[in-house]
Amino acid sequence: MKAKIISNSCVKGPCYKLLLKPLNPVKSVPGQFLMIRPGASDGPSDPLLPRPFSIHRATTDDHIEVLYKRVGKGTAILASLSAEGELEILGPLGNGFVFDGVAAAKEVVVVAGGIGVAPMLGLVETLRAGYPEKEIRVFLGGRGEVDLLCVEELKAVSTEVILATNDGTMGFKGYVTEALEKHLSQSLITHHSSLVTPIIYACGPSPMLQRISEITEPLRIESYFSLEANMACGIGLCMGCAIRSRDGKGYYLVCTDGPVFRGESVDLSGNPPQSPFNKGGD
Amino acid sequence: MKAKIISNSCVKGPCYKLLLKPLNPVKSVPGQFLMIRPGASDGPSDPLLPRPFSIHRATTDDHIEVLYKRVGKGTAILASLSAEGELEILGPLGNGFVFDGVAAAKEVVVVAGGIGVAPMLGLVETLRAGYPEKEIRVFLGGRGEVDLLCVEELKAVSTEVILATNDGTMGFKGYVTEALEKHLSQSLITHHSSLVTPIIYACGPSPMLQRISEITEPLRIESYFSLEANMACGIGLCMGCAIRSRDGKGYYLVCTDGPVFRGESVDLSGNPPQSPFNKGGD
Amino acid sequence: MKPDLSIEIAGIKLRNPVMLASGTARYGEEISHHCDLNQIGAIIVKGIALKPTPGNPPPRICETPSGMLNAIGLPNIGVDAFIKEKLPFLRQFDTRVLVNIFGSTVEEYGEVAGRLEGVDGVDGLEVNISCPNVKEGGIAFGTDIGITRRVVQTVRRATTLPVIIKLSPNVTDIASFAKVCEEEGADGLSVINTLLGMSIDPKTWRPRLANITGGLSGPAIRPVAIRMVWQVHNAVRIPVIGMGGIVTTEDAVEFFLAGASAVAIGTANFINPKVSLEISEGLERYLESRGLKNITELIGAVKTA
Amino acid sequence: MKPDLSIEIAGIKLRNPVMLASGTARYGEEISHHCDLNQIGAIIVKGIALKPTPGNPPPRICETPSGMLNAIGLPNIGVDAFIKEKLPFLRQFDTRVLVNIFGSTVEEYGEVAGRLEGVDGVDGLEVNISCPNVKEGGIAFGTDIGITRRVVQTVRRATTLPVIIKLSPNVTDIASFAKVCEEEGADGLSVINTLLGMSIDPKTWRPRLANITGGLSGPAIRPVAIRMVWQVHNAVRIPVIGMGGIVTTEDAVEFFLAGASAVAIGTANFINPKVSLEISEGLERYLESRGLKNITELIGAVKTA
Ligand SMILES: Cc1cc2nc3c(=O)[nH]c(=O)nc-3n(C[C@H](O)[C@H](O)[C@H](O)COP(=O)(O)OP(=O)(O)OC[C@H]3O[C@@H](n4cnc5c(N)ncnc54)[C@H](O)[C@@H]3O)c2cc1C
Ligand SMILES: Cc1cc2nc3c(=O)[nH]c(=O)nc-3n(C[C@H](O)[C@H](O)[C@H](O)COP(=O)(O)OP(=O)(O)OC[C@H]3O[C@@H](n4cnc5c(N)ncnc54)[C@H](O)[C@@H]3O)c2cc1C
Ligand SMILES: Cc1cc2nc3c(=O)[nH]c(=O)nc-3n(C[C@H](O)[C@H](O)[C@H](O)COP(=O)(O)O)c2cc1C
Ligand SMILES: Cc1cc2nc3c(=O)[nH]c(=O)nc-3n(C[C@H](O)[C@H](O)[C@H](O)COP(=O)(O)O)c2cc1C
Ligand code: FES
Ligand code: FES
Repeated sequence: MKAKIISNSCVKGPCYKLLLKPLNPVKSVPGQFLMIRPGASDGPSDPLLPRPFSIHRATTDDHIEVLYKRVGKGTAILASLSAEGELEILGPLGNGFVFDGVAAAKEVVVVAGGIGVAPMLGLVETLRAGYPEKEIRVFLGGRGEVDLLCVEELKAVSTEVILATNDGTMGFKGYVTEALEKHLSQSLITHHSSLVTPIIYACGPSPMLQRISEITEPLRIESYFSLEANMACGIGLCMGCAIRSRDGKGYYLVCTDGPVFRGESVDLSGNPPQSPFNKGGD
Repeated sequence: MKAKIISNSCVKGPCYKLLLKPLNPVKSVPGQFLMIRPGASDGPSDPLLPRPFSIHRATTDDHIEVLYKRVGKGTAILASLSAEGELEILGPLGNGFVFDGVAAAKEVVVVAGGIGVAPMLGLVETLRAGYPEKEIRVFLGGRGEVDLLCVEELKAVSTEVILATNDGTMGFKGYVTEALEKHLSQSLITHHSSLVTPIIYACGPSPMLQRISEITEPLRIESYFSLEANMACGIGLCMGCAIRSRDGKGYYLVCTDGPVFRGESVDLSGNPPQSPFNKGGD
Repeated sequence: MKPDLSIEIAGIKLRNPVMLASGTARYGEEISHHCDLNQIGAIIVKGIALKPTPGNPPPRICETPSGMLNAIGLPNIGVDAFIKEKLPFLRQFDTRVLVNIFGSTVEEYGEVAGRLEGVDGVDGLEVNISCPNVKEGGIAFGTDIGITRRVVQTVRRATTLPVIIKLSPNVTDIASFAKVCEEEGADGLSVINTLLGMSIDPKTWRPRLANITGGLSGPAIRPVAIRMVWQVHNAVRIPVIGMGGIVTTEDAVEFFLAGASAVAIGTANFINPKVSLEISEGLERYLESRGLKNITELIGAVKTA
Repeated sequence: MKPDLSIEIAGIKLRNPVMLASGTARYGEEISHHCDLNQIGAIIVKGIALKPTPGNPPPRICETPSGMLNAIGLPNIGVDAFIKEKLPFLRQFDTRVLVNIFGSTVEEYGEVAGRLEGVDGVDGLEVNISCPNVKEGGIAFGTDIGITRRVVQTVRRATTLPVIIKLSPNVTDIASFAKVCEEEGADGLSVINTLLGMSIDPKTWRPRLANITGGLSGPAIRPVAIRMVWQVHNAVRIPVIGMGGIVTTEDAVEFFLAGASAVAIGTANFINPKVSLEISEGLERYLESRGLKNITELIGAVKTA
């Protein structure tokens, strides 16, 4: 589907915000994503494939915001596009976040690393609208201050925003997962009950998500991760976006089974599987 | 070398004019060309190769004008570029037009087919400046009115501009070579002397140039053609831009031996050569 | 009158000559939400083996200049589950279904083919011989002419269905493989499967695919595919399904001119899952604009003299 | 201290491991106006045969997605004229000169090699075996393992110069060709030459090259080239010169990681005739930024486990 570019501009460092008006209204839930082809569909064949981007925010007037980081050829082309142009998009795709456990949870904890914040602002806004009284604590991490995005917007809709940077240029100095761990252990001590636990939503680099698993699984905290994988199609055709399932028996497809997964269902270790699955073929 | 895009806009139909300011001044003569890479040099690899474009006009303040027609992927990208951007250019390249025979010639006849007019305006302007008294007759051909470019500019510096279109939407109805033939035969009748002949400069599609050869060679008219060939490098590296020499013994390279050739030195027929030159190799 | 796009290939009548290439449309369901399967010539389903297999660990794909590498590892649900769970969906559509099969031994090819014999909704088999031969050293069946012959013989004996052999491009002389397939009774040839490639990340020093090497597809390989279709078309009389880098109508025309009787769209489905419909409409317009009545007028019509 | 880019390959000491690939820098003169030959590792000149040949009729080249096809037809001025007219120019530069040679018969290879023996300014031979074998049916020397062996034997006997065999990628198993070359005494291997391709103009129905087929080069083929460099590096102990689609420093790094000891830049010279200088500077920065002291630390360092 064609979408008109309403605006496209740098928000901070290498990060841009793209406001799109799709030809037909798109109904989405937080955590879903779009495939966006950089450049015209009958244009040059490099870059070839469309790129996956989270729906950052779906506005009430059927516009879609995408928050993206310029990292390679595709996002470089995106960053060069000017308003009034058009883009080919496909979506909304994927499952989106699940809210079943929110009502019963002690608090909602949202963890985002770097550009991983992209799907999280819409999530927090939706949560706030649905659960006005809920405590929502957002942990935002990055290498430095420049990586921390949407801080004000998040503050407006959450109970607390905790910042962490590796270089200490803003907030807690260290990994965001250290800040998270500290918070969780304190809150467990304070409450003395492990029956009512927080619910966690996270998006960011694999090592961050893995660390969160290590912290939350012993505490039996329900966690949802929005995952990334190389994608060719985004709609279940290519089977390229596999992520190993924790039971070791097979794979999920990030595009259709996800991108949101229960933390304990996926294997983010990157280690080769035990059984010799490898085949040379396509 | 980098060149700044000063302006880039549609002049008529699919034709655009690009005004460039090269980082370093470029000294050129009419008929020389540039290689222009569409897009950034470290950008996507499709389109891959730079494209050859005649220097339409070299301005006195070291700017270069390029007149180009949007025909494929490379020129589509060019057409989309906005002022203030940059392009990678190489040039001036090639030999350019030779003026040795102009002084002795009865008149200068310039023939241009379609976008073949690109190198001809600069040529006529230079000729007019060098030979203020000379009769310069310009024959401009196209399929329809939309293909006739630079008419006013040419009128300003030539004795006469004769227009021809296949569909009769402007000027003589028919091929520009028919108009040329008519003029030449009349002018020969009037002057009764074939010793003082015109000199011809032409640029356009191969069939047009071939037809000019057929008309002018029996009359022993000195003719110069600016030729096109698929080019990869423009500087004599790839040997891709071959044009058969008339003696049948070998090939010229359009980029370094040309792009301007004496009409009788090249074989534009497109027929396979007599001897079996073919080799599978690179 | 509209030009006639229909064609019979390997005994299979197609509404139009545009197919979905194996491995790029799964078993039809996902793509059916984007592309009306009633309007395409045929779907060639993702490779099916005797037993289910989960495929390779990630990363399974990466982009390359005008192409992509994949080492999906042929995940499949197994032939029995395919027949029971996937075929019923496809039977709802008025299109042709070619089942792409593979095996890890020559015998397995025969068994899979046998199971599909007489199954309602299967119009033909496309035999993928580009996968590793587990018993005989792991080299791809399709890069050894003797093994290729045995696979064709085995499948031919196991079925009365039309048999289309999908040739590997990773060979010195593809025409000789084509001839062997014709000799052994293949009804058609698919040309080409992916080129074996590899890519390394200069940041991590790791291969970009967990499987190290993978198959290169997309526009990058089109010139190689066109050359091979032309060579095969000149070597055999059985029809060729051309594929490799088709994105536009013009790309498809190139394949017909080189000698293909039908085309299959692979990687381009990932860019635009409607593209095969657009190409079949584009072919109609292409024929119309040139006053041609039949797609057959294009086949092998390249002017080489 | 700056990292050390120098390397010895096939007995030839190079200032840096970046060469100009054969057929993309002629005999050096044209490119010397854009690229300081004193700063590159080596120039491999355009293919030289015994007798001059004019090459193929036009069109000789066309662009393809992220690549180009060429059928230049190996125009050359003949080995004697090369020595007399072209080498003196190259001798002015402090760089290495590899002469790319070819023949239409096995014997011709030996003769050309013989003429270059002991000639001042020639540092080694690169033997192009991807051209057609006129005596033996016209197939390329480099696609037949027996003929490849004879070419290597013949050249090896004819010269004491370092002999680098340039392998054809249009084969089923490039490693077996590499091994034969090593057995017969080759000092190094160039990997890869162009992939055989074809393109047809859907407007005119004519092949885009007068020669019908041609050689595919450029970024499109890089994944195939990387795979083959890796295969060859794992099969032999003689050094590999990697080429095929290198445009940037990162592309070159990929080749080193796959097992190349040096790289050659081909098609990219047409896009930017200074690119080989930029890549050798880029390699220096790449090593520096990772605290590496020597280019040799990259060779074959891909992490496959
Ligand atoms: C479900 C999902 C949602 C995403 N949401 C966002 C978002 O909201 N904002 C944002 O900035 N980024 C997001 N990403 C990552 C984004 O897709 C990549 O940054 C982008 O594809 C890079 O493209 P490129 O051409 O600039 O980079 P290149 O490195 O040139 O891309 C080369 C190839 O690698 C793939 N690739 C590169 N990086 C990634 C990555 N991190 N994840 C998946 N594929 C990658 C590209 O799609 C492409 O096929 C998301 C990824 C997924 C899977
Ligand atoms: C010496 C010379 C001077 C030229 N001057 C001009 C000029 O002033 N204005 C102008 O509009 N055009 C000029 N041309 C033609 C121009 O180079 C092509 O129109 C342009 O390369 C088309 O590129 P594309 O990517 O849009 O087309 P595509 O068809 O996508 O190009 C594909 C490939 O074919 C080549 N190609 C396509 N058409 C031509 C052609 N007519 N001649 C040579 N190569 C071609 C391209 O360079 C490219 O490599 C000139 C050509 C030459 C050789
Ligand atoms: C992700 C992917 C998966 C594929 N899976 C199969 C497969 O299961 N069986 C098969 O025969 N070919 C498979 N192929 C090869 C395609 O069917 C096709 O032959 C090849 O990709 C070339 O066409 P294209 O360039 O249009 O993609 C696969 C290709 C891709 C890209
Ligand atoms: C126009 C052109 C001419 C070539 N001529 C030769 C040649 O004469 N001898 C040879 O061995 N290789 C020749 N090659 C092959 C290149 O040296 C190189 O192996 C190939 O192009 C792959 O590298 P690239 O992708 O960087 O161009 C030629 C390639 C091109 C593009
Ligand atoms: S991206 Fe193609 S199946 Fe998920
Ligand atoms: S364009 Fe390369 S030699 Fe003329």
